[in-house]
Amino acid sequence: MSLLQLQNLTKRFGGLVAVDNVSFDVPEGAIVGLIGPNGAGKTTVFNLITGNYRPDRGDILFDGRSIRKLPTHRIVHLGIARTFQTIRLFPKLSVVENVLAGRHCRMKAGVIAAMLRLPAQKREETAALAEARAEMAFVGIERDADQVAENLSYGNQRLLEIARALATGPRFIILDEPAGGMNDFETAKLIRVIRQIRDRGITVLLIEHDMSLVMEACEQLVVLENGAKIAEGTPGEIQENERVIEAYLGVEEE
Amino acid sequence: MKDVRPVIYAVFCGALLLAPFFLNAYWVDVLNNVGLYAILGLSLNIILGHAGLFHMGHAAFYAMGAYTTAIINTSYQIPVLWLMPLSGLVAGVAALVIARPIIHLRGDYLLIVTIGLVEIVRIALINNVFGITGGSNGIFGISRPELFGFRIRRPEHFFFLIWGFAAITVFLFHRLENSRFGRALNYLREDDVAAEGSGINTAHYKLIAFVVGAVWAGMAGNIFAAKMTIIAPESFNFWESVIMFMIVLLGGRGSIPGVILGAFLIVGLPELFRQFATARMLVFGAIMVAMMIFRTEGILPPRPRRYPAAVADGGGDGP
Amino acid sequence: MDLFLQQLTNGLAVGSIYALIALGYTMVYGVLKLINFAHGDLFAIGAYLGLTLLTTFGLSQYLGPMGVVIVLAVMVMGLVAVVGAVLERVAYRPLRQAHRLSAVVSAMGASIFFQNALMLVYGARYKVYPHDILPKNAVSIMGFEIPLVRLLVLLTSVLMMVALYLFIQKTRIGTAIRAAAIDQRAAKLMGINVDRVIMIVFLIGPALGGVAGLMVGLYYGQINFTMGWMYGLKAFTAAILGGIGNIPGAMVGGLLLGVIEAMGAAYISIAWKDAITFMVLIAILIVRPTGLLGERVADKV
Amino acid sequence: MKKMSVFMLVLMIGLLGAGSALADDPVRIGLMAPLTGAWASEGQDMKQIVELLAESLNAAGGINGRKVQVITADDGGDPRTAALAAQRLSTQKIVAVIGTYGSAVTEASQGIYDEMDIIQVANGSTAIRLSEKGLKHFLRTCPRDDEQGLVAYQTLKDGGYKSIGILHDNSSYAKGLADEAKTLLDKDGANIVFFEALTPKQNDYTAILTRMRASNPDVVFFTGYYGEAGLLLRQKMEMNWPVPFIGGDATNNPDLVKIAGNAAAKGFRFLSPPVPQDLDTPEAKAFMESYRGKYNGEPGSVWAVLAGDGFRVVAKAIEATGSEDPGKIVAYLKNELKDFPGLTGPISFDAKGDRVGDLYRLYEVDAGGKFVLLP
Amino acid sequence: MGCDGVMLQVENIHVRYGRVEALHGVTLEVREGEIVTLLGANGAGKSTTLNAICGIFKTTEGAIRFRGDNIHTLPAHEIVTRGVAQVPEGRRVFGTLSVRENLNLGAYTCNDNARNQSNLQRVYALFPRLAERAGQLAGTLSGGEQQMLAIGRALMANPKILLLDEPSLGLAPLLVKAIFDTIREINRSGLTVVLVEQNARAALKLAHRGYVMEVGRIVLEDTADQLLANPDVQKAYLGGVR
Repeated sequence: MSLLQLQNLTKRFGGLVAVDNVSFDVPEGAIVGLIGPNGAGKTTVFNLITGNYRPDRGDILFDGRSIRKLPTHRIVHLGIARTFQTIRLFPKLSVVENVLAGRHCRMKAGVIAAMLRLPAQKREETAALAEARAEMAFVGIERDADQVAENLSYGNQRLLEIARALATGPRFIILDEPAGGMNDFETAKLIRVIRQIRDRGITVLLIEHDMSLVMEACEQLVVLENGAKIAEGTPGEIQENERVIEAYLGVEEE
Repeated sequence: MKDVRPVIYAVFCGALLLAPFFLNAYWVDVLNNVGLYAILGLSLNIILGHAGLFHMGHAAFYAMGAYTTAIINTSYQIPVLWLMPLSGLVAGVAALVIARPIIHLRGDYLLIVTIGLVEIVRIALINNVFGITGGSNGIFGISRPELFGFRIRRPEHFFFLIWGFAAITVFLFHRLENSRFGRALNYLREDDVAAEGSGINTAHYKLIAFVVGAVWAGMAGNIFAAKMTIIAPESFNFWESVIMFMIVLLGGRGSIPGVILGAFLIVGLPELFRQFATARMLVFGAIMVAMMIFRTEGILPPRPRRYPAAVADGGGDGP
Repeated sequence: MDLFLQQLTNGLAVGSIYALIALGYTMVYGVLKLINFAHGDLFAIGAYLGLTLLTTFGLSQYLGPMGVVIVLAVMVMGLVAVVGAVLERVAYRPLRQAHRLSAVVSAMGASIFFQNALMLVYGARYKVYPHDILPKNAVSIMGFEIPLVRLLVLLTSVLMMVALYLFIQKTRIGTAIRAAAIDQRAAKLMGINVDRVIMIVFLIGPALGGVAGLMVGLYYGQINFTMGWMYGLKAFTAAILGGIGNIPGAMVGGLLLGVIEAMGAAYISIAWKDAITFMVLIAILIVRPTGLLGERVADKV
Repeated sequence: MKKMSVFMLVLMIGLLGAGSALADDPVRIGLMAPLTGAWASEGQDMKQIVELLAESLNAAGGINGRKVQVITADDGGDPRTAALAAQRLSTQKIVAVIGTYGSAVTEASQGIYDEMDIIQVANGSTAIRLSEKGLKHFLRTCPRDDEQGLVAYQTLKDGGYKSIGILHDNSSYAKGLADEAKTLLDKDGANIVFFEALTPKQNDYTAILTRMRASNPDVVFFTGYYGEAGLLLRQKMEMNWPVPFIGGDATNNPDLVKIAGNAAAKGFRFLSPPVPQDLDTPEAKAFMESYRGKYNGEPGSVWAVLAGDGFRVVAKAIEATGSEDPGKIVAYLKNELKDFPGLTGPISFDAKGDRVGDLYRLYEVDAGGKFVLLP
Repeated sequence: MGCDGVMLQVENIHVRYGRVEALHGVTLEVREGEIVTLLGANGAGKSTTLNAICGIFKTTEGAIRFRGDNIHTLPAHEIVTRGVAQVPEGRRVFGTLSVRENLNLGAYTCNDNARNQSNLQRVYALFPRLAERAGQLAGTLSGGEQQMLAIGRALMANPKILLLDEPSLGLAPLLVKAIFDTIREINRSGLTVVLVEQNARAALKLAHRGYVMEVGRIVLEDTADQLLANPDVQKAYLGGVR
């Protein structure tokens, strides 16, 4: 059963066709990689899924339901979480608060409950804090909980973004270049985290340039070039695909 | 370094509480004004400090509250303080209606629109809109407030009313800041794309921030009307909004102690400079520039929220 | 129709002054992203300095009306430019790395300072320009009469704006200003001294504001120390209306604002004139959230 | 922390300064005036005049041998600051306070003085209601709007104008006057072709003039202030619109002619209590002499002079009653003081504390820009 | 030191952003006529190093010498005047200015009209597309064209050394090849080049020498061929493909 289905998605910016009639399915419980050269439209696809952009044509089904017209926060509420290519944390806020941001959409307390600090609100806060700490521990940054986010290392900022996304309680998580700026050690850890995410029953879709990560972590790959899908398959198949090698992986000139 | 802040706050509160017994009516009234502006500053702080919306039209909501109180009190003789919730409600509903179409405007565009808002309200009041605002004369003969049968007339009485309300405001707003709501405002201030991407309905929270701020400004307007017994459009001009704006920024965006200090400085300093007579505002202007240069983030910027260290029960945090 | 045309010229005359002041807001904003709340007061300073120069040097004894105006304009522009540059150095440069709003408070403080300085130096009463500087006659154009002075005001402002536009578009420094407005770091990499560019902007903007003050003095005769707030607010509105940071936008916004005011007063209500103006502004911004000529910046995610 | 302590120090000094200096020798009279803000020019004039009068009074031996001390507070021309100023003055052991300008501003302070049993003599607050509240200690040296409205109505009627335009500036005062005049004219069935408000302190009124011209009035009655009146006259001339203008008493300020220019101001008429320049009473002459001597000019507005009159009647009452008891002083002012020779003509008060007598004169500006009292 | 045609010498520089130190002592040198590449992960400090050389970021410790003179104390615009030009990451062309104006800005420090004209012709010869689009707003150019413009703009300053920050970012493979060919060409005409690249393989093929950075430090320094053959580098930066 496909959790996410993209159907003939097209997005134009002015004259440029950023995403050109792209269709693919993401099966529930899979780790799928979206790869392609810079400027191929990968991030635009992500932005279409999360409602940051509206498609000019085509539809996006999540769990069989069209989410094409929903605002971003509704989509998150339905269970799609994401990270950003250029890290977008709340730089001046603490790590734990950053993670609590993700928890927000699963909480209910309103202004009045907060002012009066009603018992239900207190319970909710406590639970949310526990959840947040659990997610920080999950990605392994629990020791930095009270740090200001901007003081974390690059790699830990990426992990923090993942923790924030996980805190939204997603069924589906979108990671945009999660290994960007990470060293080998951190990348290896990231692969473990991604697998654990999947093991929690969360479907993963990721963009990544680090081929070792892609080949190791992903079960299925979709390749874009110039906004269009040029290939789809297992990592092994993709590595053998002539078109992909030519367009993206590069021809060795030795 | 040990945290001396709680001690300072305690000393401050104690001194404040004793002040009316030692100061003359004039200085008590100065403190009353400071208190009133502290409440207004705290209410603007929700919008400007926490949500980061450039709102320079807060006097409009203040005016709505004051006029609601004045009109109903003078026409139906309903006791002034009973009208406080209604004043807040009217301002809040007005904020809801007005803010919805403009909330998506960014930075300076929102700034000028809110300035426009306060001018439109003032002009409407002057032109006796709906024939109920009394035009430029304003409304007079607002009755003195009564609390538990006690008639509040002297500055010392008002002192306890105003600072009592200020204390309630601080208490409630402190809790609000340290809640899901307060955090949501900070998220959208820091990065509204990321906030939206984390599942926060940013448009909704901007709107609610406006409404909460407006409700409180409306209630402050109620106290103002009760204290002055006469209100006129000129009390709610653009300059009033600027004063509130400066209080928040000078004291420290998003910081309750900062805003209260800001109110002391912006409203209190010109009174201290009275010996400079006509030059007092000149000195005041120069000092504002200097203070901003020496403390660019405001004098008492907010401190990070603290959360219980480990996974423990008993949520929230102590004040 | 006659009334309409008459009101159109009324509006354009006021609007051209708004536009001149708006240029100062928009230029500073373009480079520093700062709303220089003291800009309106620089305009008022221009008006007062013009009067002082006029009366102390008795220029009209030696020069014809045009000569007086030109000499005065040059002197006022120079002096107000210096005030502007000092303002930048003292009140804004230390805050350049700070949050934008911090600089706004500094600007408001500076505004209060300037306004009260004017009151202390010149007194709180209205000050009045001598009446015999400019000719009083009217010219008849297409059947209705327009005071010559008003035409002159319009012409001078348009001339100034065109000159500024050409300066910004065609000269090396102008291009550097535009470059610094777009991307300060990239401008530095081009070898542009960004501090100097900012200084230049703080010379030109106040100079134009100052000359607008002089024109208000010469044209309307009456000046007072609080005039900076009103004109400043209107000009800031104009700059936003046109799209802040955009130089042609400030010109269009200023002229349009003047016309809206005149038309609002003519056809709707005089007492509600300013309210109508703001309502139109809000309506325009709801439809075009970045002003008339402002760029629509797509949110990059 | 250092800055904080400096701040606290300044606060301390301020508090001490406020508390000290309470030696009880001189007669203390307060002056509440807009020394800053939009009406600063009026307030500073008021301060100059009252201080001048106090000086000459002290030079002449004071009140019953006691010196007079004037204590000034800035009301900023806005009600909130005025309430503060009133609180401040009421702690200064003053007998009476002179001021202030602006009805809403005065109103914000009225209750405070009344509660503290301090006599208030307002000088530029003409709203009718101020003296209709039954406050015991409130008086004013300026006339009320209804009185001027009546005079305006008479003047417009006597002029035989067929169509009348009325323009005010939406200030409490100007609107009040315009409304009074309009009510009376309406009763008479006069043809009012234009009744509108301009926004003060905006230099360009051509849009309004153009629109007024289209409604074609025979005369325009402008109830606002001299600054705007001067500009209106000037811009009216530039438009070649010869309609006569009549102004209310707020236009009585020599700066009007300066702003409009002689040519434009010529023929402008206005209603006003007389200023001392135009009176040949010995008091007025003496005052003008000392004023010119000290400040090298003429007082700007009649309102500031009315503050001077307020000071003089209070001094007179203290001297006559030999007491600082407010009740006695007020009783003296209301009942016994008759035709006191003021700087603006004879002064008497009625039971409400309003000045009685037809104070208003009609002035016209002559070709040389002088204000000429019409017979 | 300072001999052997060493053009640029960076000695133990530290740079901080607020409280965080981004560079903890970076030392490198560039000899006249060389192409030197700077490799490393995102956030390793490559761009920071370039910006420190250009005076955009101030060093808190260490020294930068260009042709024997200390330049780390100079403001950015002075450094450009001395002959250091940077093609910044993300190109940073002035989007609302025309292509021609962008190029003119490149020559901002140079008042010699004749020379600017000949430089312009040289840039146009190098990138004919820019000549075709001279009047167009830079923001409307495609990514590759913008990269050409950014390089052309830097060349207009008549630099002695050219610092390129990720010139291949966001470009299709064919364009990347074209840009790299151009860099080689520029270098052959006598210009010294420092190249920061994510595309390590391509960069090392082009460069003479390379440095590898990790979290604010230089961790490796070698000739390009040696680096290309180094298994550690292979694993870390050349990807697991093949």
